[in-house]
Amino acid sequence: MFKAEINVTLRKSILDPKGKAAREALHQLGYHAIQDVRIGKYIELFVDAASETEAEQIARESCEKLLANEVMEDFVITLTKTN
Amino acid sequence: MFKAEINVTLRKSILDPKGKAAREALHQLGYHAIQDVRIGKYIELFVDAASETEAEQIARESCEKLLANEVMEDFVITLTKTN
Amino acid sequence: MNASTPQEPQVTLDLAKEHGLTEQEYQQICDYLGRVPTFTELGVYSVMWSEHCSYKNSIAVLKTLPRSGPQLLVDAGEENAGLVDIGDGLACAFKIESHNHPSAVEPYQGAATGVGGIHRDIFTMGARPVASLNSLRFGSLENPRVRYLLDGVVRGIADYGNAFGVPTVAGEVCFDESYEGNPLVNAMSVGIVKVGETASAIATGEGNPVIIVGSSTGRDGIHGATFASEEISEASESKRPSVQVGDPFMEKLLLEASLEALKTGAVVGMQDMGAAGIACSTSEMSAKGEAGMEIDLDKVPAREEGMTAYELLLSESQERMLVVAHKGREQEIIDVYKKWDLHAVVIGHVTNTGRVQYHKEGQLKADIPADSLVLGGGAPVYIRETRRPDYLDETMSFNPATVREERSLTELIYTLLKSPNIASKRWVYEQYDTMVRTNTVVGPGPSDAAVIRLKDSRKGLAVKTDCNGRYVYLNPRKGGQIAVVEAARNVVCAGGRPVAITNCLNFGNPYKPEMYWVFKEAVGGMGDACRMLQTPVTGGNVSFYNENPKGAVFPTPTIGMLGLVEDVEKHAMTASFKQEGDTILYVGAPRRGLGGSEYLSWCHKITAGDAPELDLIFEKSLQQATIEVIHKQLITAAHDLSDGGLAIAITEMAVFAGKGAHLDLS
Amino acid sequence: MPTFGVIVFPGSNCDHDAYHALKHIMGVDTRFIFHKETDLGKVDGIVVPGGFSYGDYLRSGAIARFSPVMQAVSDFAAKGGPVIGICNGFQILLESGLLPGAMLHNEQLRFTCKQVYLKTEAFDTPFTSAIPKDTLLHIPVAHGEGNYYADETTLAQLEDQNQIVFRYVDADGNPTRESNPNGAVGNIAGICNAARNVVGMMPHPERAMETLLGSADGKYVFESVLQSF
Repeated sequence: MFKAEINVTLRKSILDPKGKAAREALHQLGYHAIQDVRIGKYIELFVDAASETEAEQIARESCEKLLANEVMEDFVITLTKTN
Repeated sequence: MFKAEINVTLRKSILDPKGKAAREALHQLGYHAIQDVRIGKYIELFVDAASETEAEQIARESCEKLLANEVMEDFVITLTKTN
Repeated sequence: MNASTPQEPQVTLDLAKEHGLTEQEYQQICDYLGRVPTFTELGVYSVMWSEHCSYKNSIAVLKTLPRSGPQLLVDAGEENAGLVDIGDGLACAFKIESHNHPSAVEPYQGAATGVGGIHRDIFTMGARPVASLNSLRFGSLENPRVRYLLDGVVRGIADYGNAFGVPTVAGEVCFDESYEGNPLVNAMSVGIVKVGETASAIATGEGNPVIIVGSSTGRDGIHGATFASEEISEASESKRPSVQVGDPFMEKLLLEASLEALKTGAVVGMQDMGAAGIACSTSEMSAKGEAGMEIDLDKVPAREEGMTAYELLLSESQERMLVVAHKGREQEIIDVYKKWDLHAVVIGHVTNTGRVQYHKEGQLKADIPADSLVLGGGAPVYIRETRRPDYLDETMSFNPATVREERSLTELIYTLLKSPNIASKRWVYEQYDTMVRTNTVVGPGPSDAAVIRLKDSRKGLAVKTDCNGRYVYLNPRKGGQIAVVEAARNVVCAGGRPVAITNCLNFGNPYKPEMYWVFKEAVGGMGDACRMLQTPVTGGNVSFYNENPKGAVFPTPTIGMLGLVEDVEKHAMTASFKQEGDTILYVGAPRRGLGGSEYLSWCHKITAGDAPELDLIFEKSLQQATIEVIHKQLITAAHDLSDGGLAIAITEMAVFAGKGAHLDLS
Repeated sequence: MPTFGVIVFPGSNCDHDAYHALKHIMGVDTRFIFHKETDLGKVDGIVVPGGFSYGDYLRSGAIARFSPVMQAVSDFAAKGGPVIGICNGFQILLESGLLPGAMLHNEQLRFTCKQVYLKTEAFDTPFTSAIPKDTLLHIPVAHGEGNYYADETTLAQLEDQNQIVFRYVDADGNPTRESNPNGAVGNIAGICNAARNVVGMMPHPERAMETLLGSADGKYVFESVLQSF
């Protein structure tokens, strides 16, 4: 069994209203040291694959087809063997 | 400058409708090897702190106060020095 | 000013063509400037002379529509939206616009920014949006991509509209293979303003400060305007522009701040930033005021590093507006926007040169006669070649009676009820907040149009978007007439008297003579009906290039109809049967033939025959009579016969009420 | 004559509706209180209205709870003043700890706006005392994050102390799965705090004040609070 941890983030140039609202709220709470906040998705996939390469391929295709919106998002996959 | 990568996830005991819907959609796409999907938030904080401990404290307090709701969510912080 | 600074590319005819300009248009630009344009100037002309901003291939035809009337306070095209006097010192601003191409690329943000843009057109005139409608068309639901587009578009409209706090009260969703790959997403906004408190999109008064308010500027949707003027094809997939992202929270602040700023009396003029952002708003306001502007682009709050003059001028970042203030009173305006935590930065001032001059890092990047850029000014106007399409010979000669049908009437009704064009749209409209502002007397569902009451007045508005693209495809002239007539009929059935329309003309490539013939005929038909029903056109939008690799989409002139309800409590009408024993009356001319019907399309996959018969004079008296019986409170329900004809209309009236009906068809 | 305050956050959009219900329909002296205020002034009751405060971007109500005015609202509540949080207002009261539990996304992952039936289960709060016994209220909901969650111990406490004020039910008054618009545990639509002076409810009573708009059952909520003075 493998666990794929996927971070899906908005491409840099694309406006991130969620991140902006959170940054301004944190500034109001006094955390001015915070320069920027960006908010994306953290997805955990539990994959019952025969090999690491197979698990990695399943995770990548899941992102390309569904979990990430290629038009405006990038994704990074980290794979770990669980048992 | 430090970068805090924060994963905010629903506590295990709580039903995750987004994860469930994603799993069903991936099964329809033929990825039956996927046993479970859980979806949370991936937050990037860019902190201009003097030291790593200070940056870590800012990140943790931001989570406790705003970025995570302790009633239903857990959070994990990973800190890296950027420049 | 030298022709181009080192880092800007050298301007040539090829570069102009790459920007979508023809050789003749490039030559005209050189004539206006008396020299070769700089790269920035070329960018500004290319976006201002795009189809989307200049209407160059449609304005001549649009001028044939009746565009003024007793109740119009502003003639069509003069302001951002039409303005109709509805009595009691109130005026209604309303408009419909399309966001088809962005929604095909990214449905959620495309639809969301469509809603945001149309609301800005309304509150930039000083009116508070009170209702939102939409009109959506997709390919067939069997196609997974269509399901993905439908889900994204509806979610985008819902999330933006619900957060912005304006109820989405009516609309339509249609499905046909012809819309495969090129969905139509038309969004409409209706606003109310006291007569005399409206704002105009004008810049006058030398020295008056020019202020940019709202979001900061990024590289969103650059070439958004020219992108909307190109067919969707494999090529445009790869040229994925950075998507425009909507921020409804910011828009809500912008609305409240702008209405508050207008109350200070310190505002000379105001214009929202849609396609072509700063370039468009500065040049249009200047041209309208026969003035000029001196703009320092360094002052524009930018969201990204190192943006060039070209990018700052063409950026289509959302939720921004341009405000011209009375000299010396700009601080009052800036304070209002600051109260609502919004940027408000003076970026220049009005001049009397009639030219828009943009500076960056101390250099004059562009110096252009404002009037030469704008619709109604120097922008080109073309009369396109027309030719009647051959397909009409085949479809017109088709005789529906030759279709063999073994299924019983009951079986056919069940089959028709499964058609996505007829089945309940509850799954869609229950995602919209249809009740916020507590004015929605009749919302989506069992009614032909929505009815919104006006607080502290007995009056109300009946509003609807409507169009049958198949009829226009089969008979452009009659289809155009029917589009207006059916929208009016819907408003009448809800208790309203039709007053005026806005329209969103979704057509194919204007450079194809067959397509342009269909466009001209359809607009001609619309004019016939508008004149007969005395519902002038107050403005709207044209969206060409709605084609996809397989062919053109159905010609779809979406009509947004505004009706006035004299007394909401007495006249607001719905379509559900009310009490047992009520008599059911069939009113109107007998409908002959099944040409272009949903029955032929859904039950037999045939799109042929002529559009239904229509007698405009008869239609006018039918609608007036219906309004009269409603005013006399003689009837308890009214419903227009459209998709699925009499059988479906009766079924709907019964299902809405959980009742039955006994009919004698002889 | 009591005076009511309606809090206005950037992004609130049901503030006007609550104001209209109180001022024009119930005839009560009402004024808006901007989120930047730190003092509520002379006021006898507070409505935290619906809407999308701060765009509801992080979690509904997550940012609004830090507005200056919320400290004044909690002090007012601590002194026993009647406070009602409607929809986004309920979410803000949860996030600020004035009420226990939290809101998840609707189970079907979609915004839902429709009329629902509510069963009143606690009549001894300032906002439910005038509701007639054994009649169901027909009131609209309109939200995307109304799936109420509380852990076992909190839930048990709510049940024991009869702090569950409203439940979603069908037309016959049964808390069925189909009648639950968002998946909230126990069909919970509204709760009150231990001191019973703070109520949070997802449905919008201010949208059910006139039969012309579909239902007038919402008036009971406002009649209750007026009787409590």
